Amino acid sequence: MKTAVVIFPGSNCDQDVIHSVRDTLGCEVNAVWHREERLPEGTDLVILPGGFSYGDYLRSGAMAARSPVMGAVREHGGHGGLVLGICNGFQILTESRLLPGVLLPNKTLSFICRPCCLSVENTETPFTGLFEKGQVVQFPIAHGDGLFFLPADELEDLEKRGGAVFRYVSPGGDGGDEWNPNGSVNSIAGIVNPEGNILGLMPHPERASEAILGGEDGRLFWRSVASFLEKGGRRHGLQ
Amino acid sequence: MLRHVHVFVQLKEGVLDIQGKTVANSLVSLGHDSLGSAKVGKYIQLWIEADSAAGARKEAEQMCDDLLVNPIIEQYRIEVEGE
Amino acid sequence: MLRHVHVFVQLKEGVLDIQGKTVANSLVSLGHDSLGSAKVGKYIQLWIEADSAAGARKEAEQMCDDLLVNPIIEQYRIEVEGE
Amino acid sequence: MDFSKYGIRKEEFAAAEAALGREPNECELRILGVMWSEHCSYKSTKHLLKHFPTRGPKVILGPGENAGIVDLGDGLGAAFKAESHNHPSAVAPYQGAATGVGGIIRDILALGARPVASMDGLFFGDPEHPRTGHLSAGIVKGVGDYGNAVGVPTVGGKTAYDSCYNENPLLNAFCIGLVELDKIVSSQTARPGQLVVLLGSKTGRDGIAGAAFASVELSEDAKESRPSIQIGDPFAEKMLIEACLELKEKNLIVSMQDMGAAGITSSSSEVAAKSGVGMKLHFDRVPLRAEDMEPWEIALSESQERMLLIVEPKNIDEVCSVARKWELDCAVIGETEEGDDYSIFFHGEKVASLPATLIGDGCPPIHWPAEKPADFEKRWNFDLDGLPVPGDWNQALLSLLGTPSMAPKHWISEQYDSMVQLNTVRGPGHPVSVLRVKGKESLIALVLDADPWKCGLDPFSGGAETVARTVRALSVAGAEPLGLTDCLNFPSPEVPGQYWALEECIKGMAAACVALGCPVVSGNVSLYNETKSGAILPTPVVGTVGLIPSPDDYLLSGAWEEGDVLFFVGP
Ligand SMILES: Nc1ncnc2c1ncn2[C@@H]1O[C@H](COP(=O)(O)OP(=O)(O)O)[C@@H](O)[C@H]1O
Repeated sequence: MKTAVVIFPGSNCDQDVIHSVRDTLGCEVNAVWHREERLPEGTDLVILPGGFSYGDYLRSGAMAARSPVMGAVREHGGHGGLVLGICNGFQILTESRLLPGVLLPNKTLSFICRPCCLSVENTETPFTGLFEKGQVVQFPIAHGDGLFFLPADELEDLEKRGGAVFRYVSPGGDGGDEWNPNGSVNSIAGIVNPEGNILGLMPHPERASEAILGGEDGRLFWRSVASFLEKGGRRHGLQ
Repeated sequence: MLRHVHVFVQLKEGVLDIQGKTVANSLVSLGHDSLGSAKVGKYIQLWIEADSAAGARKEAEQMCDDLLVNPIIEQYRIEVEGE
Repeated sequence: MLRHVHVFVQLKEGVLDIQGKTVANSLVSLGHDSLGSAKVGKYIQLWIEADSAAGARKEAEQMCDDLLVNPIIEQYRIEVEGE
Repeated sequence: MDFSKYGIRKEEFAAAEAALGREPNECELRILGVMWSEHCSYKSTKHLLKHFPTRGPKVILGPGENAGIVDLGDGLGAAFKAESHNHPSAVAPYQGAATGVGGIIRDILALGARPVASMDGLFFGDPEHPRTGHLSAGIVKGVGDYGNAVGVPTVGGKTAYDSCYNENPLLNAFCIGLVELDKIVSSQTARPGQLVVLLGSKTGRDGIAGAAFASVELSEDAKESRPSIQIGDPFAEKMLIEACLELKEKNLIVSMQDMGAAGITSSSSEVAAKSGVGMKLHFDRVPLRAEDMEPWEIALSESQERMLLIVEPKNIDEVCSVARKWELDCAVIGETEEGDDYSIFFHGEKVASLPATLIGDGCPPIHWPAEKPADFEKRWNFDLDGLPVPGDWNQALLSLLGTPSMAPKHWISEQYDSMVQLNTVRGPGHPVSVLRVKGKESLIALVLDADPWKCGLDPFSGGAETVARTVRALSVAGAEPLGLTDCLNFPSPEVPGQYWALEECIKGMAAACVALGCPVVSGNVSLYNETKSGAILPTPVVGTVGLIPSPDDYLLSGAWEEGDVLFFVGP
């Protein structure tokens, strides 16, 4: 599998993601500067990493969503190629309308960095195939604008189609406001588009991929993608 | 001629305004009981080179659509000086 | 009577406007060459219970001093509807 | 000539006049006024700092550069330093703290090191005091917003509360970076015939004379007298970090210096003096943000997110193209030459001409009188027996643990990204913070600590204890201490009892450093931390760095199991 990690001015988890994917899968990972208008030939997965692109000024992700490279990302996703946005990358995906909704300031109005428990709600995506439905995993969050918001009617659509892939829960898998760190609607931590090939999530799987850093649940996430592609999840398009 | 354009951005009705709520709570707890509610938005000023005020308005609208405003949650109002 | 008060907060002259600078660069790179410069501030709306518009203004000024505005770097302007 | 309005004392004016053979002009006086302020010149403490041991088998670079460097083995070094930003944080907590973090990161960057972790020392007033909530919230948010956005994890720190900090909170920022020992960039290697380059943000009227401001007591009207405050732009800083490291990798920099207090003048004259070259600067070429700036304003502006580079003329185009990639301004503002003359030109006129060495080293030192306070030993007379015996010891312990100084600091540390860069093995909330170094076996252990109360009661023992505590914390975690940095936060040295406490504290710290084999590799002094309502306690803050040979040697605190045997070790 071939991965491209886009670097925007102000990205700061780009090297982390590159390290984590390489370390887990040993696959080829290319860094792509935001001014590029093309992705490397044969890219299977594009990752928009976390950070503070353009300082999060105006609205987080707003300016990065208008970068030249996003045309290529849109095209890649439009043909069924895999796109993953983590944290600021998720914000960029909503700002570019590749995913619905918006990420508003946390309900605490402050930045929150801490490990969080998530339940995997949909295992039918290219990113979650190796998890069990309802499995509780621990990925850390680190964001100021992570409150996922969607108008009520669209939210219903999203839920109906299984678009909510990750939800904040207790270590035992229970829902409830006290386990929802940022106030996201329906405790949503990550969503996928109707076609299933574009995923955005606020928590950081790359920060949970090594035992020495406190957890390895994230490795299953990377392996899921690799296994999807190996099992004939088409290189440049879904079935 | 460089024209001064004011853009007022506010959250749409129905969008969670946590900042507004928090500001209102803080003000009330500081003793401002007369406050009913508060809303927090953005005030963007643009200086645009344009022949006419109408031209500046059009350009500003374009900028709002291109970048300044997220229509999913926000709405805006524009004032052009001298219009 | 509940009065609608608009507060426009902007950075003082000479204070570095990191948002305005970045927004302006971004707009220009999106092709808006006519843009001279941009400034980003806050637009706060308050609904205040007051007998008169002047009373609402006074109360709003107090709220600005107490919480809404950081006088070291910001300045503000108030408009009261019906004043 | 009324030199006092420039913050210059009589002896200092005389020294300048003698060195120049003429009266300094106004621009020169303004420059000297700031460069010879306590904050920049260390005129009251330079001789005291000589007590510190600064050499050791692991010390690659001791005090004198932008930060110290210790040897991690395998050709890798750790550059680290702590710096205070107390006065700005007292007046504008959010911006003061943010720019404090930005400043220390640039200190580390100046050595060519990639900043990998930060810690912060926070000293707030009585939690019940009306201003404490506002000040502490602003400072914490400032530290977090800046560090989070630039992508340097804040992995630990120290927070204490005492009414002595009510009006004068302290913000000390610590940063550590990694650098290959054969790629360290120095501020002392400029040669004649090279270009002086300004990289980063435009120069505005921010924080002019901020260094001088940090060298006096905070006055009532500090708010009004405050010149336009410095605003931190972490986005620009992130670009600056990447640009500088790319320039270093490409071998395009001869010498580098961060721009902190006293801006262009401080950084450029320091490079000139330490390298032994002269310098001609052309202020018309400085990219400006404000109109009609006077040359002295350009000289002393503390606009953030700027670096000074010395570049070979043949490399300048490539340097500019790296700057463009990272969307930064880059301007050649002068050149180096033979000699010691540091001159500034503006609109074709020479507006200042001073020996570079005079600016940095010419300020006559001040030896303030020291006097042990008469009631000193009396302060120790504490009648333990007079204390009421708690009825419920459990309750007493719980309420003690609930006091803000002792309670867990999650509300602070969770506002900081402590994990970015994927090196944090142990983050905030542990006695020491631990980082791994990718591709290496060994771990880095860090700790930041202070004990102002003990220093107030007995500055010598308190100073020694502060150092010992950090070293002890490292040993207990299985780390060998490599070196330490310190921030000496004290009140005015002009009060004999306070100066005495400063001197004793330093001597105590030095004694512990010698005894424990842990040298001082960098540090910072912040004096005049007092207001009308009183002086702060002597508050030396120490940040110590150690090495754990391998993950197996790391002793995790609290990893106990039922049946384990407890030992008490010590006198
Ligand atoms: N308390 C101290 N202990 C040891 N070294 C110190 C101390 N204070 C200052 N120094 C050293 O003096 C030099 C100048 O310090 P400082 O002015 O704080 O640096 P900068 O110019 O980067 O702000 C540095 O090399 C610093 O390490």
